[in-house]
Amino acid sequence: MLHEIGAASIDDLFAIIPEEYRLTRDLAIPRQMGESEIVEWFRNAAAKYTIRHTSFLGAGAYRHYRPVIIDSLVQRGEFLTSYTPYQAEITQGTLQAIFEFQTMIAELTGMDVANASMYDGSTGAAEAVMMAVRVTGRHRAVLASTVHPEYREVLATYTKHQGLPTTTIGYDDTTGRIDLAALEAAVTSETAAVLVQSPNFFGVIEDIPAIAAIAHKKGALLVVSIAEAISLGIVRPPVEADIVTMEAQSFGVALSYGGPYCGVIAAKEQYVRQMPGRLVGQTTDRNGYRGFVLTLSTREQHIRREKATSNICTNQALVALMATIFLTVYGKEGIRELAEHNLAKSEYTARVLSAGPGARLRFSGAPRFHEFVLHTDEDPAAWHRRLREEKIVGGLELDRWYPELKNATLWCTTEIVPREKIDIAARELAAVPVEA
Amino acid sequence: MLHEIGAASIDDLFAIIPEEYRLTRDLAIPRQMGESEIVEWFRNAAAKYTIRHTSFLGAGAYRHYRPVIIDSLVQRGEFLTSYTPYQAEITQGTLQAIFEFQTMIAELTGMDVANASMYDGSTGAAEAVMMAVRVTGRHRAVLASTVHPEYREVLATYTKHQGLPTTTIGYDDTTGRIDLAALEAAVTSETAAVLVQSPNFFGVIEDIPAIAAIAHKKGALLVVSIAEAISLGIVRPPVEADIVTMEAQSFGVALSYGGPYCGVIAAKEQYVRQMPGRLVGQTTDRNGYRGFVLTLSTREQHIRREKATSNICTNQALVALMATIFLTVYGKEGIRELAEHNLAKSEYTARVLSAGPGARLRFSGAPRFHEFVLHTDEDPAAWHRRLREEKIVGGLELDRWYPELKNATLWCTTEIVPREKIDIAARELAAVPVEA
Amino acid sequence: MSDVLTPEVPGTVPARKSRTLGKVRPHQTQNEALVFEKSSPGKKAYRLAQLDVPKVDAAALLGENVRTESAGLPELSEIEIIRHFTRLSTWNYAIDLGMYPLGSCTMKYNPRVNELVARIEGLAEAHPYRPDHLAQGQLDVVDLLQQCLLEITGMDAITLQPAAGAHGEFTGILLTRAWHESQGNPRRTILIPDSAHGTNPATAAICGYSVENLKSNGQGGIDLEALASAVNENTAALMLTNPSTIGVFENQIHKIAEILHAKGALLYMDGANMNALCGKTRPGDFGVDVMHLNLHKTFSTPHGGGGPGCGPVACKAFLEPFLPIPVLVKDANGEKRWNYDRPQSVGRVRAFFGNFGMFVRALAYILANGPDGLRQTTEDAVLNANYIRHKLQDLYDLPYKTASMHEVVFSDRKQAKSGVRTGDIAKRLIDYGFHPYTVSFPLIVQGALMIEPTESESREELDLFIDAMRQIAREVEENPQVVLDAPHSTRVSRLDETTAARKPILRWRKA
Amino acid sequence: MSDVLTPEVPGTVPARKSRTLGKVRPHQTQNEALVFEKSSPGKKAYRLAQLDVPKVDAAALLGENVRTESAGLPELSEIEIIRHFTRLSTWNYAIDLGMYPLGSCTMKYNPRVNELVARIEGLAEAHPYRPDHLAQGQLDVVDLLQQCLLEITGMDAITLQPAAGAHGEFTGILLTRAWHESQGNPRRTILIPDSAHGTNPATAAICGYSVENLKSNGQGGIDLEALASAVNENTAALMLTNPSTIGVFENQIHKIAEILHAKGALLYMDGANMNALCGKTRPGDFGVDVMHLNLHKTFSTPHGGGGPGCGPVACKAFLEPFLPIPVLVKDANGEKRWNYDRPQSVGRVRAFFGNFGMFVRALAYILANGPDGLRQTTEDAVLNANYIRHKLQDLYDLPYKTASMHEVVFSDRKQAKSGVRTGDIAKRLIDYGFHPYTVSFPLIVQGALMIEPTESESREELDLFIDAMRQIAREVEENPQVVLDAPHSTRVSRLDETTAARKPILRWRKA
Ligand SMILES: Cc1ncc(COP(=O)(O)O)c(C=O)c1O
Ligand SMILES: Cc1ncc(COP(=O)(O)O)c(C=O)c1O
Repeated sequence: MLHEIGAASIDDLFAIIPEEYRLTRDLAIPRQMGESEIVEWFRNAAAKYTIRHTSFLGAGAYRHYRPVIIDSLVQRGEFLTSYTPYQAEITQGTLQAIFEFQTMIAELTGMDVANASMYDGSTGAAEAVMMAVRVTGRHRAVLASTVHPEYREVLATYTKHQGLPTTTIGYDDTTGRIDLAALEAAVTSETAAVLVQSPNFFGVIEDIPAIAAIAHKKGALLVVSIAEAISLGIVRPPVEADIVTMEAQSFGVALSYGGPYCGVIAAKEQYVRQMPGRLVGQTTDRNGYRGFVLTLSTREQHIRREKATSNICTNQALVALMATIFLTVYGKEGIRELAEHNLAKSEYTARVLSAGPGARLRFSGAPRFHEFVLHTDEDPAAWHRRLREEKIVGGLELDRWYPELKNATLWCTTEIVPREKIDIAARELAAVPVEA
Repeated sequence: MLHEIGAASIDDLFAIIPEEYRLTRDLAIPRQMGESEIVEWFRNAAAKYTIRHTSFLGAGAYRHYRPVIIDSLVQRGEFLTSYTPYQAEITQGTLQAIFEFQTMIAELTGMDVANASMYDGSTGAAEAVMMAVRVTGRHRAVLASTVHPEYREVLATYTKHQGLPTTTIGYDDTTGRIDLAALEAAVTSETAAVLVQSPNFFGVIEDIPAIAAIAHKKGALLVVSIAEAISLGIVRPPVEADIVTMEAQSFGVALSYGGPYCGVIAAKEQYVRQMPGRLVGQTTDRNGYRGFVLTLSTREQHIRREKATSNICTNQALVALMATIFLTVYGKEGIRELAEHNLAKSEYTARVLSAGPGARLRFSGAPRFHEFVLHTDEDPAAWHRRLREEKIVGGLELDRWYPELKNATLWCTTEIVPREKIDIAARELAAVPVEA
Repeated sequence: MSDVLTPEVPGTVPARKSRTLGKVRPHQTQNEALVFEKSSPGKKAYRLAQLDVPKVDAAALLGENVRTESAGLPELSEIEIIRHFTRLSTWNYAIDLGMYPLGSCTMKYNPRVNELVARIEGLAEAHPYRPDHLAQGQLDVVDLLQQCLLEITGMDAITLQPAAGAHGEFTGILLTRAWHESQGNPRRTILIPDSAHGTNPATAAICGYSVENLKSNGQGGIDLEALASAVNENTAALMLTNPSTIGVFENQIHKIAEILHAKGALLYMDGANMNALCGKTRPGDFGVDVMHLNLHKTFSTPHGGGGPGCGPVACKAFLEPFLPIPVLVKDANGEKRWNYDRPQSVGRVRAFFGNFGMFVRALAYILANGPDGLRQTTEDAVLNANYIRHKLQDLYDLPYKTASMHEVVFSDRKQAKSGVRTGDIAKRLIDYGFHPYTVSFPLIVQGALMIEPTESESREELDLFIDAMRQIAREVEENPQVVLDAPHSTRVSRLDETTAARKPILRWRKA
Repeated sequence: MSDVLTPEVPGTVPARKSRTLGKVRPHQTQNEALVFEKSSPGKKAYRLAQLDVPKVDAAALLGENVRTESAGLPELSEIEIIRHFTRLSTWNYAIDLGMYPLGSCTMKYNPRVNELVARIEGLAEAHPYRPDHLAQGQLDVVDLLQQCLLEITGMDAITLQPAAGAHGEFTGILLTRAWHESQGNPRRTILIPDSAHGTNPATAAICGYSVENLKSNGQGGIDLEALASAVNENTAALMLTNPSTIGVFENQIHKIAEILHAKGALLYMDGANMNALCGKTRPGDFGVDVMHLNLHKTFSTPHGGGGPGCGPVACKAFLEPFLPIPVLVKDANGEKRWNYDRPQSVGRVRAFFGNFGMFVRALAYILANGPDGLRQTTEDAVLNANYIRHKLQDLYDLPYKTASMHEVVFSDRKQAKSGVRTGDIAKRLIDYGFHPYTVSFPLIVQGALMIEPTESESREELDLFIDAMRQIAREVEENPQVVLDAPHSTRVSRLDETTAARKPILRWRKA
């Protein structure tokens, strides 16, 4: 080929690179490995700590059972190795699947429309607030401190340079819900959006109707963030919200140490033209057959450039497909049954863990889904050590983000945690060494 | 639906079953499990003994690295969930792949044609001998005691009721090869087939040209069985044979505790109409396009019934597809390189294991592939225990089938056994307790 | 227009050009060459791990036994291999694409969890000669599957060694023979109904028996008189498929057993159609002495384009001593192991222990169903078959009116009048998006259409199938040529099987 | 004949009947309805594990917060789900089926080993809040990937947190801004060439900068005079794509860097085209201050129908203090952990640590290549692009004659004379079995055809593509209508995008 295109050597093709910048040595990276060596390398990395353990960690990343067919289907090359469906005639498979995803998300959240995905729940929340700014033309935001701390950090990063001051509202110490009085006081006619999470970071379900009333009274939009999508199986959807942003990881997506996950934004119909991200719409072909296309792209960066609603291009399509398959597997009845199992497991865990003398539940004043905050007299570091002996990872220490919540830990029990492990955890928690 | 077909209850449809034989209770089997419980059950079974160990076991089942794309491709529903390509127009994928398999096997074995697969190497060997009987019209067989003992047992089962007496020939104590003098004496003008294995059960490569001369001199067919298909990458194919039967498990098929594997029969062109099993042939469609079909089916049970060449129907198609992909991945150069690595690993193992005072190689008088027989003064049971401590499974004790070979063990080292494990095995073998 | 893509229309023989554009063909039906034709020297799709021991000189080690010229295997890059087999796969029809009513083959859904558990490293990477005490997990699988199958069949003992149904038949008849021998006389003949599957007579022959055909009665079942007069001291056994290959349950089964047993002959049951009985009745209860199962049919292990399968053989206690070696036993301490010390055994029918990977899949299926699930499955399979029968019997001839179980067999008598045979109808069915039913089997039905929907099909899919069959019946009346020229929608049209058999081309050769 | 399957021929609008037979359509293009339309009440594809704790009364626990009516999710059996998505998948074109020369997107082969290692349980099931000392294996992956990417780019520090390229741009510009602020003034504008990808200006805007467009020079590169006069104390940075979106390397790059640095502005490099440079030259060496990478392009993590991706940002030491939290650090004892205590950090751009699953895949790719492999890959990619350029430049207009790197950009000037635009040629390419190139981008080329073959394509496939492009050029001369009506071979013909946007239907609703 070189010869045919009239090049003497491959370096001719790189002659345009100024000599002084050409790399004349090998890159200092590991030598080329055989496939078997690569697999071995990652097996060893994975084996550094056993996975055959039980974890009570949640806090925005949830381990649910992943039906087998999800991976069987998303690994089909036709899905795995295609890209954004720019050419509708040969990407109808991806397009129809996204259309089905948009519909399912809308059905679950009680919104009219949903987009094709955002990076994750945290960026989704930030984009949702900026969307509210575009819709209202206002430039202030109010949010609850019970929104996932890392979501709040991301929001801060996004809003910092947009002249968008934000106010954070604390929580009621008995319910763990947002302090409504403080909220009422903070929302003004300047407020573009009120952002809350429900179930919130403590696992507590917020009083959405009351919050909506406060926001709407002042003409602000209510943005509800949902970090645990499975909750929608049993928890009333935030229908009073104007925009719902959600992390869909619980819908059949592996924990994978934090990503890739799948954010979504759903909203009331009238706000669709201010939505960020891709949207798939139904249409017909020249012969009158139904087909699907990417639509309303005048919102997007490749057309609108600096005036786009967002700079997002590559999204989380394959992960959204996983969620679509997951939701099809569980379906109307399954998603509720699954949510009920999570509720039951977590109720049981809360009961047995708080049974001992040295432990008590926080925020029991309001309903919750499958997470709860436990206060222990003993320093968590101490019982964490005991639990590890049993190959159990206990609840997450909250003082990392909430200094006022010393010795408080956030526990999550999904359907996959066996009762025996819960009982062992309770036993170990109660087993405070005498000298302590 | 019941109603529509005019049935009052589902039991109406089973009314034809005499009352006294109807099962009116639940079957006493485990209750219906959820998918997650099923996965857990098998995970626990698998975890009863760690697989992160090193094994020196071979003897007809070999652990080689399985390129990842094999499973990616054979799990495509179009391959996995179709059946025997009776309807050629909608099974061209399977048909062309089998045609490619037949070609690759013929190329590797040096035969003209190969079939679409047999159950495994043992039944393949038995069917090959019966094929020789049909070809020659003779009714006696001579085989080497160095053929895999379980292959010989299967052959005995198959021949028992066909009036087909067999004679078994011993091996030369220094080379481990078949005793040629004894063979010469045993082969007569009544002999339909001479069956040998190469590399044989001791890992030793038989002198095929010499054996062929003896067989052909008396008009018998030479049937060569190959249990380690990878050997064909570096070992001269048995071109003097009339029929080659092979176990193709080494071509990308998991050990899976003994099956499913993939037997094949390859032969000289003129014997094709006596072949058992399916054959795919090339032809054209009504528009002159190339296509593939099952052919020569007049040999088969569904046409010929009791006069068929074999009763085989379902074969090992998907496993043959694995082998086809494996051989495409390694290709012309790779299969040789892979075989060379196996040779090198086993040479090294033989050297370091036999280095100690208490151990020596048997049958070093003839070339071998990647297996060898080791004699230890110490009872294998003793050093086996020491190796287990190191998560190593040592060689296989041979006196189970060859009483004369006390304290002799059969070792196999494939490309996946790391040198450090070989060295540990050598160290442990040499570490004979003083009191011993 | 010759360079616009225009798939051929029946009657017109298109120029090649009309189906390919220049050298290429649209991706869904890529003009995919043979892998050898795509090979070019030096391409690699593999990379071995670095060799951590000294290299060796193969020629020096192997002498004249070294391979001097490499086998003519193809050389491709990994992406070319992925594309080659992915494209080939798109030319296949499969259960995953639609209904596959291939009668007698029980093409039911293959749950993906089966594939997952079969690939769990600890199971997939276990060596068959791993010492028993390190293989307890594998033996648990064998043990539980055996227990489940014995309970389902109502038999006393079982072997999982046979690799497929025909292999099971072979094993079962060997047990029969061994028992007769133990009684002093192996006997000479095996009775086989003319409705039987080809593997039955083929098996009998391999076991050294002569085959005596039994003519079926008017209901397609066993003619008791004929049977009574056929059975004698030379009869080793009757090989009976129940439900029969026309999908009918032998309601005289107990009488049949009596007649045989009275003469010391055994009743062998071909269990290929066990999916019509699971949880509703048990062969062990209605007089069967020995039978085989097809795990790849009744218990959903995938058919994989022709295999692998698994054909366990279950028998009554008196045949147990003759089972192939080894058999699974439990020691006092509960540890499981293989027992090879079985003096009366018929020997081995296969190396190692059988298609273990299929045991895992079948067991996963049984656990996923449980007692209620297995019963439900059987009921749905029978209901679906009867639904199709009900919806098609006005347009297609039903040679046997007896109640259908899991499958229904029509004949092409009506369509034959217009010169259209079952094979043509089958090809036309392809255009309608279905895999054809089983063609011209069983032999007792002239031009048979053997339809087995299985429980997996929804009513919606059944209705589509029925709709297609009815329209084809209409086409046969109005425009038979369309049916005779079918399929019209496939990558290749009907293939020349005669030439293929007359001048066999069984492999590719470098031109 | 209306009931024979006859796909439409351009010009003739077929009755629906002609593409479906009755209710059904041949399996490769099944008439697959929406999943909601296939739903029927009571069907189940799931079974939960038995609940081992007391059931609870949700209504009692949740009060008015309980969901009273279930979401309208579909109800199907497992086989119907498998078929639904399997059939849908057959309507997609993909790298696994053939060449996918979508310019700027680097559609290279996605090795399957990447998918395997990403699913190893210990990696796939790790919770992001697992304590660091239990996550050393995960941190090893992060650490080694960071080291490799730093060596490849020649930069000093890196974050893997961004989820895609645009997210990386956002992060990179935030670093720029934070640094300027630390210098006392965030500055006001970002310079962006008119050839840039849309995400560049969109990103600048989100970061609170105004965008100043730079007109490209005659070679499609940076006009140094224009740049010099544009850069001033208000200029925060120049966002430069190198090689540019027309596949040309900025050989003035060092001068560009000097001009910027002289005025205290930074050079941001959009690394989407890094696959043209790996192992041949390093941005860190030619003056780049901060850049992003697209692991899903350069390092083969699959595109998955639109994502997920991963957009690491690498920078020079002076920008390191501003990296998003947390950053990976090694303790004296060699134990790795996340450090959150970074006072100057721009903050977080995403929860947790980024798309870890993509880290695993990209690292697997890097290990599979090594130093020589990465260099080879770059050379092959550039060679392939130049081969296509050479073979097509006589028939297609080449607006910029500068040497091409990994992609070549033609214009439709010649074909436009016959009324055929780049979009039409793209659609016709589908009939020839290829995914089209990138259409009408970059904007500096009227009617651009942006072709990126990548290194994955064999010469054979390239020749097929070239052959197709040449034939289409001929068709434009002889029969433009055929091209204007393309594609002719797909399940749907051209879709009405105008109506789709005017009256958006973005979800299914029960009729
Ligand atoms: C009735 C009957 N018996 C026996 C067999 C043979 O079973 P296998 O194909 O598993 O050998 C079949 C399979 O088609 C069958 O339908
Ligand atoms: C030149 C260029 N820059 C930036 C991007 C944005 O990257 P991503 O799609 O990963 O957000 C792309 C992707 O299309 C691109 O081609």
